[in-house]
Amino acid sequence: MDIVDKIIENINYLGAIALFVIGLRIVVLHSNLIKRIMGLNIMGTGVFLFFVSIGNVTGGVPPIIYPDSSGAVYINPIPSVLILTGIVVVVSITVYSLSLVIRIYENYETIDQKELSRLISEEANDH
Amino acid sequence: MIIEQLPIINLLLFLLMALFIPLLKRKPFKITLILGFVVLGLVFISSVYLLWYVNNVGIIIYTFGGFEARFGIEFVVDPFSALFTTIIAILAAIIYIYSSGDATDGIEKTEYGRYYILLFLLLMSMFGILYTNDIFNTYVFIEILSITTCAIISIKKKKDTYTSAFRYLMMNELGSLSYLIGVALIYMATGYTNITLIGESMSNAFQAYQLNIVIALGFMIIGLGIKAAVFPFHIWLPDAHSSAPSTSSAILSAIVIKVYILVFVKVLFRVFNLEILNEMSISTILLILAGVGMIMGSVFAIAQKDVKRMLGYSSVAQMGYILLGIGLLSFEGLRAAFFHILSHGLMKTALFLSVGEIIFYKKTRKVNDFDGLGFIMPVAMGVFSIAALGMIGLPLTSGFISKLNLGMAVLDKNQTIFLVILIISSLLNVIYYLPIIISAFLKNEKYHYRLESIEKTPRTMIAPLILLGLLIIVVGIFPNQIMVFIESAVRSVMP
Amino acid sequence: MNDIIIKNITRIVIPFAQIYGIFVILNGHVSPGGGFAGGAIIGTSLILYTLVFGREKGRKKFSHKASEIAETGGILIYVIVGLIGLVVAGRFLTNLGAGFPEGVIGNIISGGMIPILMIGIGIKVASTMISLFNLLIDEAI
Amino acid sequence: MVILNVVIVVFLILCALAIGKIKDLLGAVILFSAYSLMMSVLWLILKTPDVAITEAAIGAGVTSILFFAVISKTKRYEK
Amino acid sequence: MRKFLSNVLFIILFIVLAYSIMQMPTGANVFVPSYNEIARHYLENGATETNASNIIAAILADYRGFDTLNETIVLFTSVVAVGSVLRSTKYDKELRDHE
Repeated sequence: MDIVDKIIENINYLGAIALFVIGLRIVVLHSNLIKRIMGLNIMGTGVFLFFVSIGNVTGGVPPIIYPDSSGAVYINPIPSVLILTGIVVVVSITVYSLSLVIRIYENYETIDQKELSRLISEEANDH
Repeated sequence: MIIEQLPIINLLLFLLMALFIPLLKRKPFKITLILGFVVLGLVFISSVYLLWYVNNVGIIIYTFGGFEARFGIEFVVDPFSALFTTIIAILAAIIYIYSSGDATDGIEKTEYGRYYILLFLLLMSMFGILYTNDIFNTYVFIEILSITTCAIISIKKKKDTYTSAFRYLMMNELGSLSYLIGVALIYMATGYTNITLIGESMSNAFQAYQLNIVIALGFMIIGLGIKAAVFPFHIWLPDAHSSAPSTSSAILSAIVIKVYILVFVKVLFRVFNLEILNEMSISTILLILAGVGMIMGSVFAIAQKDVKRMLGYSSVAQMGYILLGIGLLSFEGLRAAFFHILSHGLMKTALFLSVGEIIFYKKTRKVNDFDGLGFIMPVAMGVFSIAALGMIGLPLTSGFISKLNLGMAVLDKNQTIFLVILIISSLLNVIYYLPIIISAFLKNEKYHYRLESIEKTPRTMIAPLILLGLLIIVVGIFPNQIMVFIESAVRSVMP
Repeated sequence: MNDIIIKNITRIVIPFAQIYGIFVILNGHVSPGGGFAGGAIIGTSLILYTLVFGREKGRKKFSHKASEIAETGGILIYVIVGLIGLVVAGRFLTNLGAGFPEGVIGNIISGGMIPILMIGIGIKVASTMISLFNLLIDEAI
Repeated sequence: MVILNVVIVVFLILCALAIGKIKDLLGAVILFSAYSLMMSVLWLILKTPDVAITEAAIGAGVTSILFFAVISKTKRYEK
Repeated sequence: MRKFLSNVLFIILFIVLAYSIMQMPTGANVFVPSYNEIARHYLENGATETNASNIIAAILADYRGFDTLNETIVLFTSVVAVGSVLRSTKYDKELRDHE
């Protein structure tokens, strides 16, 4: 079973892509605003998983160097660093969009995109 | 050497200004304004000096922490980044003076402090994007830019700004994450994040992993295309730009989307190279997107009744012009595109600021209400007319020069069909701009407005408008002096 | 919430959580962890306090003014450290070349400016988390 | 170790799909925090403890609390 | 119908991406292109150049320290942005009383 071996070997990449696509689907197709933000988070973690899998080394150890640990194989540290930055960025975006959701709910009494567009077009016709 | 430190000092000046605004909260607001103006002036002087320096002495490479460039993060100031940071500094200073005229429409007084914090962070991120030579660092700067652009829309506490800001944020994030996965694929194939090093190893990587590089380029193009409002991804733009406060609209439409297209240029020509682009026939795709955008943007603009929405759709069409120049992948094309970035920046700023003044005093955004305005607000309407004529492409304005260059670049590549599209698009521009000018200057006003309102207009609002009008004409009459800098910028991007 | 069990357990837990957060920040350069993680742990403990004891008490523990100072302070530490490098060694954010204490590798005092920057990041992240939470729940609809 | 890795990835994908399907937003947030926690376990398996700690604190902790706060301000059920 | 079509589209996107990834050097070993001289340099000399034993912290706060500065700025921006959207009315009142 060659294909199964191949899938298991690349499971992290495949998972990362799957999460990216699922997140994209939630952001694009879902009409609930909070769900869309969650989709964005899922997309983000998908990309991060992709990054971290690049740096992974089978049998490696985390890149913390002790004087007596010579000979160990370390994983690639760069992707981890990039991800640490990325996680915090996604949180900031999430919070800002959540604050917008609160305001939208306050003004329109709904957090559903379809209903929202209906209300907005009605308002535009009134004027 | 102090000159080497100037790029980082520019960024730190913006950052420290933003950090100190909350501390000045209890002081009168005028102090903040003057301090901000001093900061902008210093940055402007240093960017002009850098522009002179890189064109006459040599490019500046600055590495953080004293490490080699490949281990740390690198700033590169070359004719390209120096030119566009100078343009941004000029436009930002003009918009800043205008906004200090106490007429940032729709923003509450208590929010002024936050508005200027966001403005300076926005400027900082744009300067950083242009200076940096690291694709991941670019991503982080892009995220600062995304949050600040959305925030200067939603700062106007209106119902519709929240929804349009939310939509803009979602689109922006899709763009950023697409860009980030492009970065991941490139990192996977080459192992670098420094743009110069990637560019050197890209040909080998392309030989080995062709499909992946194509996908990476696709993700990056789509991601930056969403942010730059390239035609099929423009849907967020009209809402966002029309509901924002006038000064924010000017910044968004005149500067921010241009910055994304400049990142686009950097990615196309520095991360990837001309051989790969030709092999993938990316030119055709870009040209088709540009052509459709040029026509459809103008057609949508004709249908609008709201002035600011109309200007927003007009931006979509103008991004098509810029993309056309880039898509030709030739020296002339890129030159025309860069010149159009400058001239469209000037014209769109003038249009949005003059419309902002009209909205501020007349409280109307309907195109039909502009009758007779030329007599009541001669300065605003005059500048509006100059800029609109520039958009149409009349001689003696900067718009004419950019269209001329674009037409010649198109002919140079034997793409005659795009010349036809260019002319059609200009004619469509005539359809939506000219009636406004005619009705403003030739029709009698429907209602009577008191003439005193003109006198109340603060000088800080009038002066930037006049300056912009003059700049449009000066650039249109003496384009050669600026062309020198633009040509060296093109040469630094496209070897 | 007016539950005596939750209140007492929170009282016991929070100091440990905060000490753990400080530990994670200070040990960032010798063990896994660092400013982001530690700052988030401290921020979460403050959020827990606000959730259990109410906004009023939470505000008293971490007032608006304090959070404002912490927010700008976190970045200012970073910028000042960077500027020291710029002045002394001619490059922004220079570490050992700018004369930050080298220390012995593996000790708490080592790595030059890295622990200082980690403290700055920690302060920044913790204060951001708590003030964002306060902003979100304070919103009066 | 490989089997654990595969199981966790499958769990993550199922969680993500469930977040898309579920109508109750509160349930979605709970699923999301389980998702983040699993993610941090996966990052331990991939030997990046720094990211794992940060994800556990920020993703599973702070983000979920903020989602809860917003849902308590708005609607719980999608319709 | 529309939902079905879009689902098919997303599945196609997944398959294309997965297929392209399979062509890449995905093995979790030290011979992939990303494990190049830069990563090796960090692991071999990072500890002596920065005197921190956690290489991730060394890169985060030293080699790529500027990224981290930007990222704290992102946090600052988000606080300002959220504050501009949601300002607790109570805090407003405090401010007004103060003035």
